[in-house]
Amino acid sequence: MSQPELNRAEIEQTDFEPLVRDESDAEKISGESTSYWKDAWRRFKKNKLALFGVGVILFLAFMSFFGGPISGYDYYTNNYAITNQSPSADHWFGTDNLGRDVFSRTWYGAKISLFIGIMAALIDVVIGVIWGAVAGYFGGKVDEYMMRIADILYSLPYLLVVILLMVILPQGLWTLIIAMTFTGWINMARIVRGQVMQLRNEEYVLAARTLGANSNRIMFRHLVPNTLGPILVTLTLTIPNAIFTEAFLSYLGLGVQAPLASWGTMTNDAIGALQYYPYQLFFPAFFICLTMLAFNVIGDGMRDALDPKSRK
Amino acid sequence: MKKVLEVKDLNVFFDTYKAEVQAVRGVSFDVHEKETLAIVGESGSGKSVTSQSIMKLIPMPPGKFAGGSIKFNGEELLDKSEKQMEDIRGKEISMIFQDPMTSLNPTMTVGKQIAESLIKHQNMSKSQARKRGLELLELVGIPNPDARIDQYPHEYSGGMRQRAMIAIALACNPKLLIADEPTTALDVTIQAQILDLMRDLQDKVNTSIILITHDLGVVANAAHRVAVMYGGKIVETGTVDEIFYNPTHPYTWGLLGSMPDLDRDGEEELQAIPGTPPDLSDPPKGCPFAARCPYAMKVCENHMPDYFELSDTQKSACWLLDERSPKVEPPESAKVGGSKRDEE
Amino acid sequence: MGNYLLRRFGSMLASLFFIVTITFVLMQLAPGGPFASEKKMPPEIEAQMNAKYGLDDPLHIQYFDYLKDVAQWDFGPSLKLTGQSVNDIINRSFEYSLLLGLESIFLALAFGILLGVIAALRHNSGVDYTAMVIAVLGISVPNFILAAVLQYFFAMKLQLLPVAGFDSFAHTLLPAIALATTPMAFIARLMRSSMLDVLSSDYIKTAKAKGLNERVVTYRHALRNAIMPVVSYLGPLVVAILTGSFVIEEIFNIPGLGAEFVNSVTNRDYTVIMGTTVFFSALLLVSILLVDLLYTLIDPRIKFGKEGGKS
Amino acid sequence: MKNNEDKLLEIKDLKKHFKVDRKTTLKAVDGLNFDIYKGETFGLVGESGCGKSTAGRTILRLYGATDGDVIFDGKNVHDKKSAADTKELSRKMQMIFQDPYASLNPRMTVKDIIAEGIDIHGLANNKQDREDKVIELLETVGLNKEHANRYPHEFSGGQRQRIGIARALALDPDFIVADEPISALDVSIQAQVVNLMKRLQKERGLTYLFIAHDLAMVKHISDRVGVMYLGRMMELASSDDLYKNPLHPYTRALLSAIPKSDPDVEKNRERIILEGDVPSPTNPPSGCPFRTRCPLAQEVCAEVVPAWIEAEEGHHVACHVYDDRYSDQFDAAKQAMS
Amino acid sequence: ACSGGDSEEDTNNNSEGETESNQSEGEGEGEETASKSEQVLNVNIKEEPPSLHPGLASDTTSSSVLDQVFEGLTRINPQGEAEEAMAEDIQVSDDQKTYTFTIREGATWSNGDPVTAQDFEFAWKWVLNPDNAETDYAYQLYPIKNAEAAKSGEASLDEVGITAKDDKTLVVELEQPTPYFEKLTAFHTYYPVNKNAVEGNDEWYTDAGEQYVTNGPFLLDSWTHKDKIVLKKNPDYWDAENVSLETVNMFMVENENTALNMFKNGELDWVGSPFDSVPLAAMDQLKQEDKLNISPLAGVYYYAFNVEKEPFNNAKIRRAFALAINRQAIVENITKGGQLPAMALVPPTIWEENEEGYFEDNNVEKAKQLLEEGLEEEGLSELPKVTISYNTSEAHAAIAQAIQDMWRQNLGVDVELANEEWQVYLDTMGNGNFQVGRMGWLADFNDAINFLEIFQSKGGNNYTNWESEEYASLLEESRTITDPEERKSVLKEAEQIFMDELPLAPIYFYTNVYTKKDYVKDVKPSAMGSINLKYGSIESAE
Ligand SMILES: Nc1ncnc2c1ncn2[C@@H]1O[C@H](COP(=O)(O)OP(=O)(O)OP(=O)(O)O)[C@@H](O)[C@H]1O
Ligand SMILES: Nc1ncnc2c1ncn2[C@@H]1O[C@H](COP(=O)(O)OP(=O)(O)OP(=O)(O)O)[C@@H](O)[C@H]1O
Ligand SMILES: [Mg+2]
Ligand SMILES: [Mg+2]
Repeated sequence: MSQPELNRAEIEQTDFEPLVRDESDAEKISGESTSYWKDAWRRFKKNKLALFGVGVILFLAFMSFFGGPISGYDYYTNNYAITNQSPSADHWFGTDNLGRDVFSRTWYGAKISLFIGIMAALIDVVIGVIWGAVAGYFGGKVDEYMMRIADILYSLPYLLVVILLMVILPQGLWTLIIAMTFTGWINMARIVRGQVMQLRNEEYVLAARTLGANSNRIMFRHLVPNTLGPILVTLTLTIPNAIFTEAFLSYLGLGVQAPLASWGTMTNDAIGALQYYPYQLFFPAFFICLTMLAFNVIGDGMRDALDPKSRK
Repeated sequence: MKKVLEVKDLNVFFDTYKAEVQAVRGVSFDVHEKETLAIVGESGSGKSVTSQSIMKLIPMPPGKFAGGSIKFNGEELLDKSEKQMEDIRGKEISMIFQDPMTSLNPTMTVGKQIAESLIKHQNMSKSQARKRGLELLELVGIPNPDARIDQYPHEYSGGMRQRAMIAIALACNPKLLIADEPTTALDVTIQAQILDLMRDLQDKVNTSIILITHDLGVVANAAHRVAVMYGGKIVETGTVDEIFYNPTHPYTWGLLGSMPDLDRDGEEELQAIPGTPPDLSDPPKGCPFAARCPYAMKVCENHMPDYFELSDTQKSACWLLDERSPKVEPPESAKVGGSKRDEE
Repeated sequence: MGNYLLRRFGSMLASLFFIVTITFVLMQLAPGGPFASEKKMPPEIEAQMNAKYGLDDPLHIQYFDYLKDVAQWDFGPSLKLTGQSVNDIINRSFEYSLLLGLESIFLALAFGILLGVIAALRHNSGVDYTAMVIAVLGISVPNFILAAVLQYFFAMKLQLLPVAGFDSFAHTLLPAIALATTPMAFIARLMRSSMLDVLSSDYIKTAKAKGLNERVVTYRHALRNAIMPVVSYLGPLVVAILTGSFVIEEIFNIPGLGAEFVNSVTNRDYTVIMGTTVFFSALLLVSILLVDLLYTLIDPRIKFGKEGGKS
Repeated sequence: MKNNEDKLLEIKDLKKHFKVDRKTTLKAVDGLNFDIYKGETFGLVGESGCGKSTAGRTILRLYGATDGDVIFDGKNVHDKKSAADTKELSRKMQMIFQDPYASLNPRMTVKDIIAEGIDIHGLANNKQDREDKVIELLETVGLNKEHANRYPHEFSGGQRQRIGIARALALDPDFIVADEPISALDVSIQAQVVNLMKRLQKERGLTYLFIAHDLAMVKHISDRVGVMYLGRMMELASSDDLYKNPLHPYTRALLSAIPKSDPDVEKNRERIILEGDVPSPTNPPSGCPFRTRCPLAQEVCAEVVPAWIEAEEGHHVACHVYDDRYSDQFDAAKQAMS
Repeated sequence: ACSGGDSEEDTNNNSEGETESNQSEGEGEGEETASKSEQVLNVNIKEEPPSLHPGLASDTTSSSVLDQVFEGLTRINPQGEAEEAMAEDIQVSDDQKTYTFTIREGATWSNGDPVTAQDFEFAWKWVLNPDNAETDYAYQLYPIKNAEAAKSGEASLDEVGITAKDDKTLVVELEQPTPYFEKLTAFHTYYPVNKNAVEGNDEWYTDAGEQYVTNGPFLLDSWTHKDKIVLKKNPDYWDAENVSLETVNMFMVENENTALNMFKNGELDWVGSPFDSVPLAAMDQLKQEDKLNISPLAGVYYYAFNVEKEPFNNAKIRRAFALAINRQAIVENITKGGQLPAMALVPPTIWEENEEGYFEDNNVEKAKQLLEEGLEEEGLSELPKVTISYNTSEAHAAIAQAIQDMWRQNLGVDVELANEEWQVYLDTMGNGNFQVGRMGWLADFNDAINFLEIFQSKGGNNYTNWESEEYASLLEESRTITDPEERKSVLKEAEQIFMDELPLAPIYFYTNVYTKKDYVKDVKPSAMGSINLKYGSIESAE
């Protein structure tokens, strides 16, 4: 056997006395007691890549608050003497067509992009999850109607919808968020629905029903928490979508108002300058990618950490 | 008899988020030609991992071989490349998986799934493979195979799926058949049919069988020898008669004792083994069963016992067999049939 | 199955009806009109134009007239492009969009699946991470940036491919790649995760136990089972690619339908808005139906008309 | 042994048909008649797919019955009822599930799982009360309060099954359907669970409907056993009666197939081999559903549905062999058999 | 007809061959193609022309095609003068209210028919017919007697002052003396259509082909919708010997960057006005390479104040805001197209002296002072919130941000920006829901009245809600004056009133900005934003 060959004779006689044991010992569960989330967190922490993602997000969040001030420039003062300059010691990311500091604009813009990205993603999740869960759980007619409604919304000319929202609702953050979530949740709903349809026949759902649980309880205490994996993946994909939808909406007059810029609008504006001042495109695009990369590795890490199959 | 399979000191570990799970820790056993070896044991004791190691089907990572050797017909399997293994799998060694419901590809007809290995290993043409597939289905007792061969697994009943799995496993007349709990999900009539079938085949083509189960009734029915696993180790091994009529390990006693007996009155309590199996990510230093063993001694907690050879065929790893330990009689409940009859 | 198709068809028509109605209302509510421009027209001329297109009729009359026409698949004349009918516009533009769309979907599927499968097969290896970075970049870089960059490098710097136009296969490459990248990345992610699930399933072990080699196991056994989520995504994807192509169409100067769809809204070209909306909606509904049919081809367990159902 | 006044549950001509598609219906349960008495364990056995789980679930109203009545404590379970009555009923009738892994939500703590019923029915006055109740339940099933904040995955199968039992007990039910509560467990743990169930029955006067296909275990735990085949009850008797003196040919085949954990016995055991294929519940055979595999089958079996006969006292069987009207037709067959 | 069909096919094949060889040539020689062997011009018209019916067209894209394939009574020559085209001779009556045009002998339609006076009468009256909707530009004909009345249905078409005396004589009576009428007849709404070919065929103008009968220097050879229009030299054109270009390929490339890329790759010979525009970001580089061509355009870009909204109800405050803008900085750094800072309403293309303007650009001191005075007049201690509205576009946004910053820095006011989608913006402006909003005006015809009359009354194109009786009456007066000098001085007086009140802050006068290949000769956009390819040529390498 694998243990070092041990000489039986070496073992002392006293060792052969019966053990006196506490009866309750037998029911002891080996391994320390950790809660689901603590355990998940511990596993998450083991995932270096995911931790790196968290670090990146924290860094970006930090910079979104302090990055602007650090540069010593505001985001709005024009300076025609220094328009379209390449990155330099004075202007780390260069300047834009009005001679404004791109570094400072990038970080003032970060707040909006990050906020919008996360906010829209969260709202999409809430609506999408509820919609998908209800459709998937009840199935049949309810499902049919709810999914057709989603199809219809998805089919409406989005641009027209946005224009109308812009006219009806006051200009502001909430209008922006409403416009962004108008169809954003539909993908999420589709995915949650699919998952819920699979899960609704799980035994723990039946168990809850025998206990007299109503549909709400079953959907939101039992089904949705077990859909977390796919929700997370979809969620991380929603974020860049939101960032660019915001740019599109800003373009229509719904998003941030100039001179403030978001990463999305900065990228949008810089696209024409690609051949002449590529850095104006590079920096905002780079940070969007970085954010996405971070959210994706976090999403992957979370999925692995929360996945019941990977536990043991 | 010729040894078909020799497993020596096999260690299989898994890397998990929490820790390294030592699923199999120094398992050794042999399987002879035309013999059925039953592996019994607690859930999670490493039965499936051991059997899948033989096929080298352990996912790596997270799994890894941490030493040991698996010799098949004298050849070391652990040294074989994936390519070489492909020629052994399905042809020399084949396997029936634990869960018949999920072990068949839901999007492929049963016929195709059977034909695959025939085409691969026997160089059959498609039509030949189909013909042989029909024979095999017939052989495993699926009625009307002509219609059934083109159906998908979901159109089969549980018992039929199980039989289809067996047909796949037997397609190339393997030298060694590993059946991992082939009958758990089935009711007794179908279970009996399947056990008969396996025996028939053994007679016909000299197959050796490793039968994994926790139903001691099945063991008694089908096995020649038994290995009892606990906590990643084989704690006792012997012929069927030895294990049933002269068990020496307290865990074996526990297992035998937990079985209800049709002939006894239902009013008395079953003899359960209290407690839970050890955590294999932090296996106990001594005997894995010590924590639940009613006869445990200090030595059990600190030292893993070596095997005590009780006969040519029976070995047991328990300190109780050391002459220094107090003499312990197996409990009443662990006495099976013959011996019980003797006492009556 | 016939019954089922009939029912689906009915619900498609109902959906289309709602889409037409809601779009009609939206158009009425949205400010501006097809004849608004920076230079205002004299009022008498504007009145004549409204009269010509029936825009001065009471709303319900306009609505019912419209419904009648749509029911006959006649979307009327464009209000902006004089003398051209919406049907003409759709017919001539869709050809381009379709070609571009098909090429993109093909690219997205082929490379997305490939990338996802490789990543899953080499889970947590360098290959997996590389695939993820590619996928994340694909998701984060919107197609209009990619299009501009591709155009700059391949057409301007390297002079390998034409800048714009849609006359030959070489012309289609850049726009198709730009359009395909995001869906490709998404498909790769979907594929990776479902492939991971499938690869750990028992029947894959069964297949390996038969001695089949990895390639056969992957392509014959795993792929078909893992592709379901991708198939679900395919329905909306078809439409997303066709409608979402307008930036690409603009950048690569392709006279496709995506641009018509977006421009019609900007122009408040009511009939074109309605025509393209109905057309795309019908396309969406049909592709969702096709996807459902595809399900049954891929997975024999899925049957028509079987509602998961309240048990 | 038991008299009619003690009836807790009357199942009358219960049917549950599933619509598979427009044309086919699957008759999972097709006319079950039996009573369950207060304080007894009623075992239900039968081939896989014969409708045991469906029967259990229909009794618990998890499925709506296609036809027939389930009378619990004088009230018809399937009648339309107010939400409050429905809730009350679900409190009295509980279920233990087959799969201890699948039936516990992996993302809830044991405490929340056990307390779910308490929460739904508002059985606790405050948080402390809820906590106390959970701990008491944990102790009842042999776990302790340290376990309350853990998650299902940290428990062994037996422990999980006990959590499932505690969850059912939390509502202080009168009647529990145990749907193969031990099939997924290994022998030593099966014993743990069965012992616990028996103890609780003694302490609380519970009534069980115990579904399983491990016949030895069923015999061990049940007072009376029913044998199902293709949605119908074939035989019903006290467990001792049934095992000692099986009447129905299917029951006999079933019992003869039980492997004994005794190699000597096994070597010499003769079992009745059933020929033929299991018929599909979507297209059951006419007459007696078992006739396609029955060694005794005669023409009458295809024509007439066997009546539910009380062949001996408390021993019912659905087989023409024991029907005086047809029994003579079987003489030859019986001769051949023995 | 048969042979016609054949030749059409031939030319088609030819044209394809030619474009291909062009491309390969362009690629081969790289960016600096100084010459080209064929007389082929590749331009970009940006989008599908909404209408190639001269009577229906109301946009520059359509007119840039129509101007090449049709010809009016006159044509604007490279010097900007109207010279006889379809008309051989023009007689003006003494009261300047009756014009008699003699149609050129030898002027023919592409189907061989001679061009007749009736064709003109038919075309013009068709536009004025109230039954024919979509004739947005009918008002271009309103100088003609009873034209407006006829269009509104108040007079019959017979009463309109257009008479074909005979096949070759067209007599036009005007409402009032209209000094620019000759130039107007070069405008596409005044083009003739072939009555015989067109009458009864409502679809004649929707595609290239035999039914599309034209009389200009070029023929509409093919029209691939949304993609490309090919023009071929018209061999039967009366002045064909002076037309050098054989083929004109008009691509519809919407994206400016793409168009510029195609230009750099030699696939286009011309990028910019009047067909499309040069991307802002590319201006610097083109300027450095000395490739940017600039010519004046009759138009003004301005910020309209809403005189009904505080604080812009006060003329001093309006003036303060107008003075606090650094126009020079804007045209140099933002628009970059050689635009002229505008301190007047009427562009210098019409009144040269307006280059100077009525006030000093970027007079911050004065502005501050005026703001204070204005606030005092209004009894305000603090300026209410000010919002600049503009419609979505890169350039508008940049200008708005610059002006916002200027007002912030120069006047210390906090200005907000609000951008809106184009049609929503038009709605907002039309409803007066703005304080300051950007607008522009491009001349319909090259005369000051076209700018001044906008503000004659509230409504219409006057978004400022400003009105002045004196101003209006001066304009009315000008309409009756036949002496050009006198007329100008009256109009000047009106402009002076306008510039005192400043209901809008002019920002700059537009220019045509374009880049072209050096081998493209004698093609120049006019101040009216039109282009005449009749005179153009390709400098041949050989
Ligand atoms: N892929 C894996 N990753 C991590 N741990 C694993 C993996 N596969 C098996 N194990 C662990 O190895 C141990 C042995 O598992 P195995 O499946 O061999 O048990 P078993 O004896 O077959 O049990 P059962 O009777 O329940 O099938 C268990 O603790 C299990 O958790
Ligand atoms: N929700 C459902 N829809 C359609 N058919 C069903 C459904 N549930 C069960 N069935 C069918 O009803 C029949 C009886 O199933 P049931 O689960 O009751 O069998 P069982 O006796 O419990 O079998 P097992 O021993 O395998 O658990 C089977 O043929 C099954 O396929
Ligand atoms: Mg196992
Ligand atoms: Mg069941």
